[in-house]
Amino acid sequence: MPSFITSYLDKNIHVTPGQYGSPFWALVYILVVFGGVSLAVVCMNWLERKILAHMQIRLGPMRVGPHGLLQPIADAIKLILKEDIIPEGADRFVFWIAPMIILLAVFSVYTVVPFGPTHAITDMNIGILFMLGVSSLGVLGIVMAGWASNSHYPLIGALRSSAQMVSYEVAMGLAVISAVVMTSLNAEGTGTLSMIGIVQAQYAQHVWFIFKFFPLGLIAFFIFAVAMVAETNRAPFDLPEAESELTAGFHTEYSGLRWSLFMLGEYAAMIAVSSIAITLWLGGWMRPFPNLLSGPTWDLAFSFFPALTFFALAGMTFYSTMRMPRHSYFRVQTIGLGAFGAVFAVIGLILLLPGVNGRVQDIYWFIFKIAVFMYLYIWYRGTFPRYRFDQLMKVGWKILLPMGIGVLMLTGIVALRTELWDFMHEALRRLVHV
Amino acid sequence: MAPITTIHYLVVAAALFVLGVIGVLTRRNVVIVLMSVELILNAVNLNLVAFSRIWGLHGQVFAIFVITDAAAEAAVGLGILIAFFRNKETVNVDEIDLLKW
Amino acid sequence: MTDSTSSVSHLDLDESKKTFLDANELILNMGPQHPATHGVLRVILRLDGEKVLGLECVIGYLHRGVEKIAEHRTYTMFNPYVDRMDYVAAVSNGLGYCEAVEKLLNIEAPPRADYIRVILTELNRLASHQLWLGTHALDIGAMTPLFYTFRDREEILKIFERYCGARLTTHAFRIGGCQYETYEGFEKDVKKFVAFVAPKIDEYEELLTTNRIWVERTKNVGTISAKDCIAYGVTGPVLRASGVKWDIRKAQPYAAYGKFDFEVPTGQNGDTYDRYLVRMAEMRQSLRIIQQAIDGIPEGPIMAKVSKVMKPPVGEIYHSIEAPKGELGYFIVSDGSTQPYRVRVRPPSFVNLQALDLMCRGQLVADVIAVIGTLDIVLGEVDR
Amino acid sequence: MEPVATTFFFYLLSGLAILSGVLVITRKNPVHSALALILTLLCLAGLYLMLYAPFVAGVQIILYVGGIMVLFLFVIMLVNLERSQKEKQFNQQWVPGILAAVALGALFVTIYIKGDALFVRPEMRFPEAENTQQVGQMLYSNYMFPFEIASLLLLVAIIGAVVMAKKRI
Repeated sequence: MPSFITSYLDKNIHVTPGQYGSPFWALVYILVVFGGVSLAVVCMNWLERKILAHMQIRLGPMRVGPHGLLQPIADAIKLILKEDIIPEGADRFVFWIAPMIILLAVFSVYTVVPFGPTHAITDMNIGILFMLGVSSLGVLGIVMAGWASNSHYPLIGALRSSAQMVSYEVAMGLAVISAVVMTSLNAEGTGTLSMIGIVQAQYAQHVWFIFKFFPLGLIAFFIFAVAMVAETNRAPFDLPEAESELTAGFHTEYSGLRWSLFMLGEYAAMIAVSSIAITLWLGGWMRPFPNLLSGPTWDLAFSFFPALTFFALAGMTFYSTMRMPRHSYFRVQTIGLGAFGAVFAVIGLILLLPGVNGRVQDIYWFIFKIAVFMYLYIWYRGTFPRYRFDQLMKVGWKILLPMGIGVLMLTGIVALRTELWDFMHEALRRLVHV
Repeated sequence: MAPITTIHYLVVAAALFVLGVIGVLTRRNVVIVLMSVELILNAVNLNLVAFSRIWGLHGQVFAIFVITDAAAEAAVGLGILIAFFRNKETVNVDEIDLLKW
Repeated sequence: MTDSTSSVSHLDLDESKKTFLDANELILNMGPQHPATHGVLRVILRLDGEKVLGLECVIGYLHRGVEKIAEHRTYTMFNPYVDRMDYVAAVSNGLGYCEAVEKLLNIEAPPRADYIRVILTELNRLASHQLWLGTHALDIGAMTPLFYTFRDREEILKIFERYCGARLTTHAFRIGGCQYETYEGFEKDVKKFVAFVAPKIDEYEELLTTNRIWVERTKNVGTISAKDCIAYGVTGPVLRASGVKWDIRKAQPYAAYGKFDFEVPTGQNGDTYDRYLVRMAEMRQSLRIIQQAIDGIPEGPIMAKVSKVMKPPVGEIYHSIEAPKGELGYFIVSDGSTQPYRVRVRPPSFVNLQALDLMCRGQLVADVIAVIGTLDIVLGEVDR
Repeated sequence: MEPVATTFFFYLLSGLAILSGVLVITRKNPVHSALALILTLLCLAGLYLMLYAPFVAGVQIILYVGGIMVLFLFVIMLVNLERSQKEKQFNQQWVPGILAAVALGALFVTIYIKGDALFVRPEMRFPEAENTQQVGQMLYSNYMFPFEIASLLLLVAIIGAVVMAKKRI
């Protein structure tokens, strides 16, 4: 094999392909990550509909494939085949490019998301700044979509949406900074903005930042968790898309493929902000208790989790297969469900292979944490009513922002308590001896 | 091709600066005039950052100050624009050349 | 409030072409095709930014001329038409009409029929309130209560279906009593339902009553004082939430209501939250009434002696009942023939909708939706 | 790690920046102008990255593109008049204006040619990985006073913008 492929596979390299400077492997990672995110969005689509349906005592999609498993594919085909309508009087170019900008902004974020110490496309030393900056570009796409539609509801939706995103970004940034301050509590005293560096700082300090300086880390995480729901325009902050008020907000006039791009962008953004939260506060790719329960025995024990998850999924699927009605009408569906179970089981078996199971650890825990966040998103949607716009702004500016400033100041004070103490001691001493 | 040196960046900055000046001097729409001012400020920023490659990091720090300044300028400028627009229903510079209205 | 679209012109719809900043006012047309106007209500909003300066309702998109139809039908033939007015509470509509004609004919329904009427009407009040709760919560953004309430409303509709064969437009009562004797197991079904639905009401309250977002969205929204309520003729839960203890079931008992022990829940502030609480309490009171009625239901005939051809004496009559949405009145003028000379319906939704303008002034656009939801209007009844 | 294809990216980014700069000052529709300006700003952020100034590039994206330009778009949407697009776009002194600007450009070029000894100087190498730390270090030591002044300026700007734009206070 040519050297530009093999050189990165050297055992001594512990950096991401972007840092190592291997365009080939960077491209491979880009394709894998982007494909994976798109696949995750498709799965999310099905899961959201099913979970929400079960919360609301419905069944959700049941017709296309066993338990509606093929519904996302059917939807995708429908959306691609649908006519792409551009309304009269719309600014065609801006209308056409707006969803692309949203997608571009969201997917750019994934260039620095660390799925593992080496499993990232690249690592920048301004990683978190880059993530915040690029994800804020999504506002542009929304504003453009709302303006280009040449219609009232999209325009109001876009104005609301951009106002909401801009105001929650402030609180979000303050929460992020307080986590960055925590990374500086090492021997050198210098923090880092790099995504991988932040996770490594948590490993070095033997604590997830959500538990650091309890309850400061928790409060910062809470601020971020609220702000990120608002950033992604999801319930209960889904005013820009409030059905009962603005029909569908900024994408009212969109249809077909372009509309599906908006949906793809929204779900990908949910995953992106969740991965920021995980990296900053929940230990990134680390498994639970990497320091406390360390050693080869524990490593081995935890290495079975990925396979066990897939076996559990396979078991659930097989159980449902058993419960399918025994009727010739359902034969294809039953076989299909069984096949799904078999696929899960085979993936589980592959994950048990000694070469594989060590390598997927980091990725597994990261995705597991993302899945928890995704479930929370669906849960919020099933539970909460929607805020009114002025209340939303009140929450952003009058509650989250002061909280963020307070947490940041307290974190700084606690982080520098010894220096502060020395300084005040010295000052007092001088004052007394003047 | 020749390696990229500081002077290349300076030429780009000068081109952007000239474009900004042309925009400020010729356009009637206040919004576009303000955007041209942003263009000028960015040209200056590029200059500062390019020089920071050879004279030390001070240029980058100064560029950050310029960005802060631009934010303040945009906020006040657009505020004035909205006040004008509400009273005169125009966004043309040559129609709002009086000190009172 | 106006029936005709001609008076809209003074709002000068050309202004809507201006941008937000040109004028201090923006005209926004909400409906008739809008997901939150509960049918085909068109509301023309005059806005200052997002603040409502005033609004005008344009109605009549669902007008079917029910009152005119009555003049060409016999008293019996007109009975099913009233079900189509407030199709959510069809049983109440039928009860009001039947009792009005009975009053005109000077006959009385037998006690067993009265009890059956009370049970079915209260069940229907529950169904109407459940539908209101679900759609109101959906308007405010909570998706889930809708499905919970529809699950429980289904049980009521099942009882209706078993009783008279129809689920929505039931045509359950006849002039002079009820056409059908209760089916076998009716009492068991109703008792089972009462036991089933009581904890479900707690479940709805658990989802919403103390939910911070729900409270913020509804407290001090669409406030209306008792004085204004009375001035506008607003009735039903909206009036009671403003603190006026007025319930026709208590004030002028009809059917068998005089025999039951129940309370009239009232609020203090007259805001959306109080209306919500009042309706929730009313659902519990309805259960109490149903329980008492099913325990004390007497044996006996279900139909009074009514001649096949009804010819009421010349005269006029006004009879009103407490429908789920407020006072539902029928004014019938008889010229001594088999057909009424004139029937006029006083629909609670129509009268309550008048107060929309007053309740929305100074509020935000999002509140208009909450207020339309809390008024609990049914456009079939508003337009008739 | 050594940068890849520096020359190519320099010409790509600077070409795009100048092209969209031309679009900014020539478009009739201010929204199109704003979008072109956003493209210019993003290209400049790319150039900052090539100049080993990642922090400035990040600030450029967050503040300029995510903040200032959204403000611009907001205001354009509020004051966008169909009428103004049909009017004359350039004012009466456009010929002297362009001449003056071109003269300014000529001045720049002359200075660059005459004084190239000033600008062609060996590049200092700063470790890229510590750029953020170094900028932060400077902001809070050498430039502490300007930093505070800047925050005061922002406060004044906030109050000023509110006073200007609010209908009734």
